[in-house]
Amino acid sequence: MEFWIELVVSVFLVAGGIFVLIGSIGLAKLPDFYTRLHGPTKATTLGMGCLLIASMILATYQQGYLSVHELLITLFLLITAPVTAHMLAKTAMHHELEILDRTSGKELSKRARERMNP
Amino acid sequence: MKTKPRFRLLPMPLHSLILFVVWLLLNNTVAPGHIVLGGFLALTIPLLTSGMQNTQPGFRKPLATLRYVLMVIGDIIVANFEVAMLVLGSSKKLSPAFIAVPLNIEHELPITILASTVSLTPGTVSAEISADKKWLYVHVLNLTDKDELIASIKQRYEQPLMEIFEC
Amino acid sequence: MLSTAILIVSVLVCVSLALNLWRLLKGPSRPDRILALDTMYINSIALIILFGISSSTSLYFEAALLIAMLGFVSTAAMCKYILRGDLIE
Amino acid sequence: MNLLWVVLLPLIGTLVPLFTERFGRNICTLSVAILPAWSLILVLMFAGDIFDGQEIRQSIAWIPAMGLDLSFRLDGLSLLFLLLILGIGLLVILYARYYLSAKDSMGQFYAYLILFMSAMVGIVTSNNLIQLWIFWELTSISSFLLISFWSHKSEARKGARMALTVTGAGGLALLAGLLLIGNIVGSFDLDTVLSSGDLIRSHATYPIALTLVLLGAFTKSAQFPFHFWLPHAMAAPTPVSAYLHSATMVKAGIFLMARFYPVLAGTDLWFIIVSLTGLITLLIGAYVALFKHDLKGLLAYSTISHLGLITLLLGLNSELAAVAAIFHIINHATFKASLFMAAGIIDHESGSRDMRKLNGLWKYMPYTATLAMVAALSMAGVPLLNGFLSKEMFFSETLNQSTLGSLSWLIPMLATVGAAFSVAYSLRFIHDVFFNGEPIDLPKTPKEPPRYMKVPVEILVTLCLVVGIFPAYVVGDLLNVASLAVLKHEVPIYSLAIWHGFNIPLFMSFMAMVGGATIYYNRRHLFEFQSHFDEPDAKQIFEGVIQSIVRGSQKVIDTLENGSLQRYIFLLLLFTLVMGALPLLDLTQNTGSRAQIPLDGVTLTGALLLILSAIATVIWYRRRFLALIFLSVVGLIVSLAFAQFSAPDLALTQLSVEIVTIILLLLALFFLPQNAHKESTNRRLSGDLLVSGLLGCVIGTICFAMLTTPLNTISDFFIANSKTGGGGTNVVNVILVDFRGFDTLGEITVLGIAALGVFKLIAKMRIFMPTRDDKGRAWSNDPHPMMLEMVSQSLLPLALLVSVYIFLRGHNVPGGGFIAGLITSVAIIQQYIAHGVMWIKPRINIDYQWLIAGGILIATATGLGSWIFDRPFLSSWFDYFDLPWIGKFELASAMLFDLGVYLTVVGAVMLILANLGKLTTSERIHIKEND
Amino acid sequence: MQHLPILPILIPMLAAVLMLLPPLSNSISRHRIFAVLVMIVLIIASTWLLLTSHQQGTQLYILGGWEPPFGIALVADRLSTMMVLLTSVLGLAAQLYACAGDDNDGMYFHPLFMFQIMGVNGAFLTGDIFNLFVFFEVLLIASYALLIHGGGKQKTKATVHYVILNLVGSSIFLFALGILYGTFGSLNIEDMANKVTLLGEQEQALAKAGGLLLLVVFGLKAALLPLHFWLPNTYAAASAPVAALFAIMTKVGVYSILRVHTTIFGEDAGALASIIIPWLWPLALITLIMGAIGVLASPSLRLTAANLVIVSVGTLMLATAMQREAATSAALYYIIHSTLITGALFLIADLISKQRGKAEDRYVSARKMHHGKVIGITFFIAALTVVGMPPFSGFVGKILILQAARGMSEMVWVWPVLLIAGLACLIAISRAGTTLFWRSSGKSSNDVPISRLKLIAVALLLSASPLLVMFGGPITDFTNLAAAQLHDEGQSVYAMLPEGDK
Amino acid sequence: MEAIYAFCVGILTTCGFFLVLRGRTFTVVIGLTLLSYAVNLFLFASGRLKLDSAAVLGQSAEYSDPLPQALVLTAIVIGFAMTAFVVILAMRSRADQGNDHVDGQIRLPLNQTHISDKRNG
Ligand code: NA
Ligand code: NA
Repeated sequence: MEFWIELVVSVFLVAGGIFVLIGSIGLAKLPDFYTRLHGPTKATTLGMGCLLIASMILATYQQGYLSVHELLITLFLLITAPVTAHMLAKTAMHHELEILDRTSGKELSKRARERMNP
Repeated sequence: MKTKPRFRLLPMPLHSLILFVVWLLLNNTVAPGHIVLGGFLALTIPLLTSGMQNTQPGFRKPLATLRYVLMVIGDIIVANFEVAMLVLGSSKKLSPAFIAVPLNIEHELPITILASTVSLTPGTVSAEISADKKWLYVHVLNLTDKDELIASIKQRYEQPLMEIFEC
Repeated sequence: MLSTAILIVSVLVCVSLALNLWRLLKGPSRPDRILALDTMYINSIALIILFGISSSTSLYFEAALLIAMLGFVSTAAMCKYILRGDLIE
Repeated sequence: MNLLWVVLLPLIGTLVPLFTERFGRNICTLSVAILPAWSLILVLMFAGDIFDGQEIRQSIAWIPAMGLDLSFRLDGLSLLFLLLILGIGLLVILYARYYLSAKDSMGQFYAYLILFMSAMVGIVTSNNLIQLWIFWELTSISSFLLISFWSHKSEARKGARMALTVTGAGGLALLAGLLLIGNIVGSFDLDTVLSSGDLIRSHATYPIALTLVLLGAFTKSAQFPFHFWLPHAMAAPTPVSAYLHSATMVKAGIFLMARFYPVLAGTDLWFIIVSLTGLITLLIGAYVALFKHDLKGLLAYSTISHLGLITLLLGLNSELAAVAAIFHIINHATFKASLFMAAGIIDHESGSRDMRKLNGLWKYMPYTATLAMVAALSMAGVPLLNGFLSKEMFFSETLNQSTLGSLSWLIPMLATVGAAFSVAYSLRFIHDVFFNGEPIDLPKTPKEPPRYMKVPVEILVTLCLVVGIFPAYVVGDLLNVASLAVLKHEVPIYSLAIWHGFNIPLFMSFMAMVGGATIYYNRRHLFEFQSHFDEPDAKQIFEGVIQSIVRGSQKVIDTLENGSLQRYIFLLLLFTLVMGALPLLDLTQNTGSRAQIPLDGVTLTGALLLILSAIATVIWYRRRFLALIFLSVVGLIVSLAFAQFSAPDLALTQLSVEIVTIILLLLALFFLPQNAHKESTNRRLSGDLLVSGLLGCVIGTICFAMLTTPLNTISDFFIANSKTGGGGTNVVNVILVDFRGFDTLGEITVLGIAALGVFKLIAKMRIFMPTRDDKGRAWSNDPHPMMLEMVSQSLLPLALLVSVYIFLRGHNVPGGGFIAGLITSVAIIQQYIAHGVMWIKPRINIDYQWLIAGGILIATATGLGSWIFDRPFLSSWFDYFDLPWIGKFELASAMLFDLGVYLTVVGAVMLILANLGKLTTSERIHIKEND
Repeated sequence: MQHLPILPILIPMLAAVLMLLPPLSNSISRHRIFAVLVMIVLIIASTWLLLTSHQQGTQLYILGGWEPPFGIALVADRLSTMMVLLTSVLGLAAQLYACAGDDNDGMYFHPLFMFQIMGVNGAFLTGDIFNLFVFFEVLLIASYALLIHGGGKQKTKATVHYVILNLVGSSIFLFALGILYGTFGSLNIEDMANKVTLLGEQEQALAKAGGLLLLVVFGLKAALLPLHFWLPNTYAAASAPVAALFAIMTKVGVYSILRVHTTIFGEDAGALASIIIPWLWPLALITLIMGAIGVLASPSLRLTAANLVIVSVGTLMLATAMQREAATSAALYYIIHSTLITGALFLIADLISKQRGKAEDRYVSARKMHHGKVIGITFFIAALTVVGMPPFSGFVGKILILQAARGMSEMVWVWPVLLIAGLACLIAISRAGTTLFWRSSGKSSNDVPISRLKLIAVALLLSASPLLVMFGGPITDFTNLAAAQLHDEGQSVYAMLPEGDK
Repeated sequence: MEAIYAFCVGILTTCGFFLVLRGRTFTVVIGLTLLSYAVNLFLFASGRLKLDSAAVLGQSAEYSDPLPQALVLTAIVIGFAMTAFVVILAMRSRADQGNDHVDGQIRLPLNQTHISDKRNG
């Protein structure tokens, strides 16, 4: 395998891995649900993106033709991740989960819960 | 919003196009057999599912769309780095916030896309949309300037979307 | 180099999964756990991709695709359950 | 001429009354009598040959595997019994014509009676042990029906049941005994058996066989201690008592002993059991009879006593005694049947059988009284009547035995005492009923019965007299051939004269007469003495015993089958544990010779996730949503495991099924309590944990042993033939749709049926709809979040496309109809979740039921298609085609089969989920939860 | 006709499917006519198959043309075809009974019924152990759905128990199959029988565990103690035609034990020979005893009938434990007899309970039945048969089994237990009958008409009883041959393959 | 690897059986699902474990045993059908009986009735 391909793939892989991990770290360590929500929904998209790009490059190289079907996974993730986040946020507001005290505009969450205007 | 009568066999041309591309993506091929099959599927599946689609304003500006997509991808990348820093740093330094973004666009699809974009980009998650679809509630991981953020959302994402959907 | 990278990433993903499980076990709220589960779905996609890369096969692509599609459905369903109780109404 | 007809005619006759009943009583009676009479004529035609010393046989093979042949014989003993059965039977038919009231169903009565008659005829003519037993049991059944003829009376029902139980139990013992005898001899043919006496008597199982056969005989013949059923059988109409319970059925046991006399008798065991039983029965019967106020009760105990007498005679192991026994069979049948008929007439004409009310009937019915008195005197053993003759023989035989050693004198002594009581109750029968003052409170004024009702009695009483006076002429030959049949060789010399000079038997008779008269004269003292004892009511005791058996059984059942599923499962698992664990003791080492794969970190992490999640599911099982979440983690890890261990198809399937299952569980959880309280005791929990833990160990151990043991399998064949024979490179899929397509057809059928079943369940369901969640929060006001709606509907075409993709590639790479079907279903379900039923309803207009049926039909039709090419069901076909521009592609019947799978899956999943969803769109019912 | 062996599976399956589609769907009257016709066709096909198998030897049907042990083969020998015919006859009667109205108490009765028949027939015919599992599931899922037919608390409760227990059972089945495949490397029963002596020591222990776990599974289906608890309430709760059809279900378990454990773990299996027999003896005896106790304790006719099923299972298991041709032959005769008669008894119980108002079929005093006479006759015949009284078929089966036990050391147990159990049944049934028909209070109940169809169904089943005795000779000849076939290890399905396919 | 695999199967079996032994329908269903995972893994194991050898011709150097995989697929589908039925049955049972106990009625152990009596008093 050519070095630069290996390099690129490795870089993408490790980057992806790191983002995936960061997402999960965020999930594990951030102080309240709403902040935790940020970690995975974003970091994983990029993390996954990197991994999939690595996979794409490698597969293209190995199979000798353009392998792009990994894009489809990314597409799915990009479409669904926001809805997941939205639904989870709705759930959290519905359960009136404790919001970190220093969050500004806390009262907005109550308005949002009722889907009223602020 | 104008709803033109469409060619019955092609109720959703954009869908058909996407499906056709996705088919080729899935199969990793441009073999003639798959082109025929993909074409066939791209025609029939929308026919089958057209009943399941609420009519939405169509895309009118392919170029603007592309530009928007690229911009969002760029933002996602940046956002991820920022969020990464925030996550790895001390969580005591975070100043999270709820904000309400007033919306100008009205249709469901553009609003959904806007909310999705917001969720995908730096430190913001669309938490809720008001029942009258006039407000987007956003949770911000680390708020520095509320008005600036609102303005940036409106200008950076809502504007182009209004342009794309001609509404 | 690639194999080292794969090894590193495996470790990273595994640690991620472990963290997810930790959150899953800890909660404290239901949304927390659903979020952890959703993250777990996504991390397992990573694992499968990695798996495909290391054994240079595309046989597992569909599995990753399915998790992406179905994981979403599952998460959405769980949220809907919490919000409305009734999934289909 | 055909011996078979002797049995068949009455058997056919059973049906006659059912058809002729409607033509009136006389015609019915007449028609009923024809076939038995014909049968009797046949018997009489045979009689000449029998008297000439012949035995007539006839045999047809029936069930050789069981040793059962349809086999009949006619010898002296059979002839004697046939004459009794058919002769007295005909008289009883005539008698019953007048006895039965208009309310009674005559047809039914006669049918039962003739059935009984046929059974008796069958018993005495059987030449096959099993056949004999069949007829034996038939007598029990028909007697049950006859005793319970007045089924509205509790007496009748209980009496019938008691008789059936006792004789039924005896019948089972008899069966065992006969089978044992058959096994000893190696044949169930009576001739063979009868000629194997030495073999039988010397066999190790002889005592058991003897005991069992005698149990049969004693129960039937009401011998002590099984005698108690007979008095209660008197609840039957009197013709039945006269026929079954005096003349014939109770004699079946005697017949049995006589029949097997050549092979079973002659041993000390026989003597001890039979003679002692007979003696005790004789005494008890005679004693108790005296105290019965019921006319039929007296006669019943008298019958017991006389049966005891005959048994005693048979038990004496003396040939002359056996002859005496046979003689007494005849005599007892005649006088006792006539006495019962007389009692029946008295009952019929006066409305009572109570001897405390019946007095002085001589004035009212002198003719009947005369007949009854003659019969009663015969019963008492008065000279010139037949009873006297056999009693004389009996006495002399009791003197001729010495088996009890120095105590042998006891037997004639006790025989005399018994006879004295017999005289006493006969006197009571005569004096108390026909004299002794005036009737008291009788329901009717007694009068003579109709003319023809007396005829049977007249005939029988005449027989008593004729036999009593001219014994040698009247019954000499018959007794001779019957004895010959019993003894199997020359009959010893005996004399049937009335007068044998002054001898000890005559003295004993005299003593009995005097003693009987004395006892009767002093009866008041005796009655008073007897009244100090509570007479045990056999019926109550018997019912009590039965009821305590029933109650005991109920207790056992209630204790074991307590309706607790948990217990049943526990037992199932315990049993499984034992079955699974014991063989492991033979497992010398857990680890086999197969090389193991080194463990890696990813697998370890996965395992950790799996184990912790599984345990978390258990720990939080009462918090159901939580359990569900952990369950999904387990499912996810399991699919990853499949992926890792080279099973991509499994991974895909597991994933898709997993999601559908989660959705299903979520749907269900809404209608179920969200959380549960702790309700298992710690003891139960630890017990359950122990068993399931041990089972886990067993399964784990087996799994490990299996994994490390090398395996030779048939699978190489599949890999070798997948492409060439099945046309696909995904071997798993080719197995599913081709090599083992039949499994798959069954599998989708299961899925389809499950969907139908679920629909059935839902159709009648009245559901609980919680208006709040488990924490008391009202539900969110946003049933269909907009973003979810928008994204879901745009995902639908994509998901369908992916389904098509997965479907088409399945034959060659992981995928296939099932997974594709699940993806389609999930995509549609997602629409339901996002938009709700009402939105979908006008948009999807598919009858899912048809989809299921259509799917299975397509799959089956694909299989059937191979019939056209004369190949077996599900033979596959595939070929490659080359079209210009498009290129080479494959068409395979397997695809069509897979399409069937796809449609079934979609239909089934949708039928289940969509209908479940629809449940809530109807009016919400809120029922207060009671748990 | 070469496709004959698969017809007993395909006919009901296609019938069921067609009934779900237009023009048959949604019309109960069309369902009825169609279903009865199909069932008659099925009886004809089954009879034809039985005769073919009997006269021309075992019929092998190789699905997809993939010869065993690779593909799935149906083995239509005397035993399996006999069971198939039995199922069809029982099915027809139950179905006729249902057509009088019970089929309309819920949805999909006839399709489910057909699926059930398909599953049962498949289980009888298949020669592949995993395929057996599949057909078990077919018949189980159909039975779940049928059990709930008609609705009501009792049925729901019984179904919950029945379903959950059987799901656990199915799991154990799969564990067992995993072990068996993991040691034999094959799924074809005949092939496994050939391989059983070749197993190494390690595999033997595992295979033994597999074989014993199968006993658990089949024992659960057959209602062998201590796995029988589900049966009484389940059968008593089921609607009459379903309960009648269920009479064959325990026999599927018995059949499977006969088939699998005689073929694979039979007497020629070397170290694994007769592995279940030491267990079967005591379990069968206790089952028989518990069944008899249950019969005595039953408060209603339906429960009595259900417990009689347990008695019959105990009896059959005893015969199986004897491991003799004569015993197997006796068992086969007994299977025919007990299946049809318990089926009839469930139907009769239903006839009775419809006539007695609130008292239903419980043993309490109630108003006199309006059609007491005709029902009484049917009850009487059924009662005599189940009790084992001549002239009906019960005694033949009992005597055959008693005789089969002769010379065995276990005879000391078998005979008394069998005979005393018979006595217990006699006591219980005579109490039952006298109470139901004669212990009436007050006037006769209102005229609840009895459908002629129901009576025909009952008569159809009951007629088996005298016929089995009358034609006892030919029938026992047949069961002898069937038993010989089962015990003959030398006979291989491969022997029947054309040369080229070997 | 084999050891940890077997261990997991054992754990799943234990958890599954334990939950099946509980008294509430939903829990039993969860238990049955866990059990079916155990069963499927076990059945799969009968073909032994192999890495990187999916039974797809031409895709790997050697092939894992495809037959158990096919069997597991069948088992999964059937298991799904059964789960679907039993889940709805659980609902039906709740609807008919008013509670979700497997016996249709709640059985309190003696000592617990005692406690609840105390609580009431
Ligand atoms: Na008097
Ligand atoms: Na084929």
